[in-house]
Amino acid sequence: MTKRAAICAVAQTSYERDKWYIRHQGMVWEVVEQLLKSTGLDYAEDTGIGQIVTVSDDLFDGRTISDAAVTDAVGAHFRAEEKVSQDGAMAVYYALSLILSGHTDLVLIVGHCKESQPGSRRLVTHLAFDPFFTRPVGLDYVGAAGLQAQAYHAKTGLKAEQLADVVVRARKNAAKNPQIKDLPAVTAADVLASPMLADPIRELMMYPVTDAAVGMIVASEERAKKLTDKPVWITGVGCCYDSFFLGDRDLTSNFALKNAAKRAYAMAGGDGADVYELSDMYAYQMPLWAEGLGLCGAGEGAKWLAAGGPDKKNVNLAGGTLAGAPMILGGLTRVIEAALQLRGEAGARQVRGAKRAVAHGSTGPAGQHHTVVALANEGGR
Amino acid sequence: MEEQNKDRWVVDGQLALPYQYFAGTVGSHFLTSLRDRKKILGQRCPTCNKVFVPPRQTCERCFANLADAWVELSDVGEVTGVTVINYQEKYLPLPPPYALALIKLGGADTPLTHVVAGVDPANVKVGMKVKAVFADERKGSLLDIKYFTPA
Amino acid sequence: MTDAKQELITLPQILSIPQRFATGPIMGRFLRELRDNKRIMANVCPKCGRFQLPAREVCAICRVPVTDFVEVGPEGVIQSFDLVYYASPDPLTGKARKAPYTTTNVLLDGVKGEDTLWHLLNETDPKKIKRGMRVRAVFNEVRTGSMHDIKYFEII
Amino acid sequence: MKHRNVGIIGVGQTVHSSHREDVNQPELIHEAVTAALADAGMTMADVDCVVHGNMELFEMIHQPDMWHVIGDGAYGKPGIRVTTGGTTGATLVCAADALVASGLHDIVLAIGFEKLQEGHTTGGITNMADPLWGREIQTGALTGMTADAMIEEFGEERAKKAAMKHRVIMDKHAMKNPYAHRRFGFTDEMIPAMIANTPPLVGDLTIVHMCSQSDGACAMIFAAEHVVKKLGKKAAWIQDHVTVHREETFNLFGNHTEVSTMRYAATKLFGRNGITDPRKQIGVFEMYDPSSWWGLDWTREFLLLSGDEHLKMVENGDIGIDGSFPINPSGGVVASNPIGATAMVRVAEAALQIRGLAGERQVKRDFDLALASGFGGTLWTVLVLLAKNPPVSEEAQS
Repeated sequence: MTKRAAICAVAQTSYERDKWYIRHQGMVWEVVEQLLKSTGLDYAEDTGIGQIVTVSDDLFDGRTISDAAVTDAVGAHFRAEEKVSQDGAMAVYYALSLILSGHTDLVLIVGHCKESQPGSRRLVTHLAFDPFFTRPVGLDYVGAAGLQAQAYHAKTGLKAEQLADVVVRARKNAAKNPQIKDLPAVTAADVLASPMLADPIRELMMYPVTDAAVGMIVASEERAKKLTDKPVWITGVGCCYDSFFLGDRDLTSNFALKNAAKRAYAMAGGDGADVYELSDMYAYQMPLWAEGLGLCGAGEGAKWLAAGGPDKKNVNLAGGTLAGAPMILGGLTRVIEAALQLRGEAGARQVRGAKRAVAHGSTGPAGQHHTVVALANEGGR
Repeated sequence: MEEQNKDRWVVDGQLALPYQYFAGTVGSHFLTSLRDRKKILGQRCPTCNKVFVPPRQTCERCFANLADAWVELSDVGEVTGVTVINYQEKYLPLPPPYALALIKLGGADTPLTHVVAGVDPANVKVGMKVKAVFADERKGSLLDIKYFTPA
Repeated sequence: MTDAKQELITLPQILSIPQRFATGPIMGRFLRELRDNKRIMANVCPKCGRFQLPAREVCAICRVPVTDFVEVGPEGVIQSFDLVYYASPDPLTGKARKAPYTTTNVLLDGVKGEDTLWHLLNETDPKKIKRGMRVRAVFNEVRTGSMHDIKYFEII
Repeated sequence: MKHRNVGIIGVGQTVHSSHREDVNQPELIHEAVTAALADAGMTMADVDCVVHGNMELFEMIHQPDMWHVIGDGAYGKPGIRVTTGGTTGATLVCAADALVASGLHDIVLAIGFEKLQEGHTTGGITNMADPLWGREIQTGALTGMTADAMIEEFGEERAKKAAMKHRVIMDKHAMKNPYAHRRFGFTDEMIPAMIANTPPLVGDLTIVHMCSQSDGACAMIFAAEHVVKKLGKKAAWIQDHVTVHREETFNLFGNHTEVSTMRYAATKLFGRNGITDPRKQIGVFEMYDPSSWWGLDWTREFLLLSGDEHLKMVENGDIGIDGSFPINPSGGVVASNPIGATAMVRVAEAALQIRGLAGERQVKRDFDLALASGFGGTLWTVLVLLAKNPPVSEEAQS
């Protein structure tokens, strides 16, 4: 009987501003090919890959049933494939349930998105709002984030200069992540001079448009042992919804993230971790989500930044989502980076002896839905 | 990769389809009240004892039916949150920059997200008193309130 | 009071999102051959030999990349067809297409396997169309590297 | 071996209709959610995870589960959104099954819905085609190719009569289903006129053959075995399910040696559940029949038949509610089709049959197994087997 499941292999394309030279199928195949090579798996009827969980989005892909386009590339011809239509961290949540249920002992996860394809990311997220009571006033995820950021600054005394440092740090760390391309270093002055998008969020305080595909193999304990000598156990998962209308929410309470973290930590038997990968789509979300994950007290994000919290707690050592990841894959890329740390494969950004990690993703306006995934390697069990 | 570029390019296109949304009975009552009576309505949830706006048929927390729980709200309110929109998109209600604000109307417990105009957006601050400015020609839309302006 | 006579508000609109559709190297080669050389190039799976039309990055059966191209057609056989009477919108324009029109799956000469090329047939009289009929691709003079480089297939 | 058993103990549906201007999307969903909770004798407080799905381009609402928290009760709860085209509803059942069987959750509420009047159904489906090849010429899910193939195999007169009789039987079933969208009161005597006079959509696929476009929602409550026992509820148990997708294109459609995903799924599911004679061992089948032609053709595929056995089943009325092998007592998809909910309605209706709660459309004779199928994508299949009694599970054994 399967009690646990582990990430056995991970793969990523490069993260670029505009992969004009390739389409979704090619990006996805690049990831699948890496995973097949590193695990030796195939698609044989009963022993090979038979259960695939994809992550993509009809509006970003401009295509109905966006997973149908990549069926061939993920190898789902006459196999099972299901698409998670939220932040990709929920694909890890779902894969864990598929394995623990006994329905399968092996899941291939592949997520793809080209944010450079739709004319405007903001237009896509504008369409997440309802036609009568939010779209008319022009709401989109950037506007919602602006309202959240303003509330957070007011509550915690967070300074723009502190967020400039968050951006500078993200890009410095990203330089140690070979997968991140064409992301120039910036100075705090550059950040503070970049055009204002939705006060107080400036352009450089927002994650850049990014094209990428990522994936992983998740397997039951029994199979994981045959697929890798560095299994990364999924020890806890949690997620939670908050309200939709921004006025129904306390935008700085972390209501949904605290619930998601509580559930994941309860399952994992504790919240301590050597590495944290949180999905910061905007600089202000780094300290805000840190509060929600329990890295510091409620309302103490600004103090935590000032005290060098991110480096003390090994937060986003590869640049985080702020260094560029497609919105819908933010959490999945964080899980992958956390897995690389726990496999000792994080190169220049490796935390020696890292045993346990926490990864996080969020979906919806101003973090309406959050997912938390707790991971541990053999040493961390 | 140069020599292969002749096999790779990008085709400019679009995804365009016809849609027709329904506000529903409850939503329509809110919108026709704006249009016909220039009245902004909230709904009081009997169990949560909170007045919500914008309208919804049920309370998401206790499932109480709010379809007939209308209360009239003041068209004057207080800014409880604000951001200045400074980017261009075809769906914006006003030319940027303008203030997008959370506005707690008199009688409501939850702020309505709407726009503030008739003032330098940088001066729109939390706590500012604002008043609804109704459009002359109203069509049964949230933009029958053209914008809010300092009261 | 929300009385039963409440006027119900509706909001009709065409919603459109601009898109930048990348060809990628495989579909790009297929479309360029139509544009530059009026050639229909299938790509062929190195493992099972299956011909794919249009060319696709991966063979769905063998799960291997497919990079070899072979010219096929321009003639072939109607494998199946659809005589469309219902005018529905083309999502690339948001406007309804003129009906009737006929689409057909053509098994092109030279194709090994059963993959067909899906395109228009310039015949809408059901009595004049039969599965198995021979057809030929008619190329447009002005070609841009798109499906319209072939105007339609015509019955020979 | 399944870790723990999952029982369906609550089903809720809206009355599927073509004009629900009276509600917005969360309100439509809320109707099905409250009905499912009532059937299960529960409140939203009992639910510890919400599963949501639809095909978002039918309404062009990005990540609609965010807005729908207003109606689906997900506030403050875990929740996931899973979609797979027309099969979405059945995929949601598979997702809910995994979430409960895994032990991550004890009581899961799954919701499928669509408000097709708010968009353009055929345009939305056409948009699944490759933008660089086919999107300009596809016409949604409308095709006459299956009709052509059946006319070629069985002759025009027999094929057309069998397809129209299938439509009439479905309508007779829909007449007994208060949730059905289309109820016309067709009779066998009307078949010749229906064949002669119904306007064509594509080839020999006519308007009356094709599924309707409905506004509708379906919600189901899934509970772990110990919860079902504690509540003393009569459940439909999830015995097994299989999902079979197909490659990106339709190019092989119509005339090819490739086995259909319907036949492949049935072979696999029946094989690993000891079903050697499906028409004897299974009591009722709710099949996702997007058109009468496909409903007729896939009867042969799903029941692993050959020759004209499937035609005879229709011609002899075997698929009637009182026939030897009832198919779609609910009236099926030609009668009601809110796409994001449609495949879930198949499983919901099969569950109602197992629990003996299908009212006027209840299959009379006793049976232990019910089958439900979902269709979507490029001829994908999700096949779900429900049982009257809980199958063997690890938890039950330990």
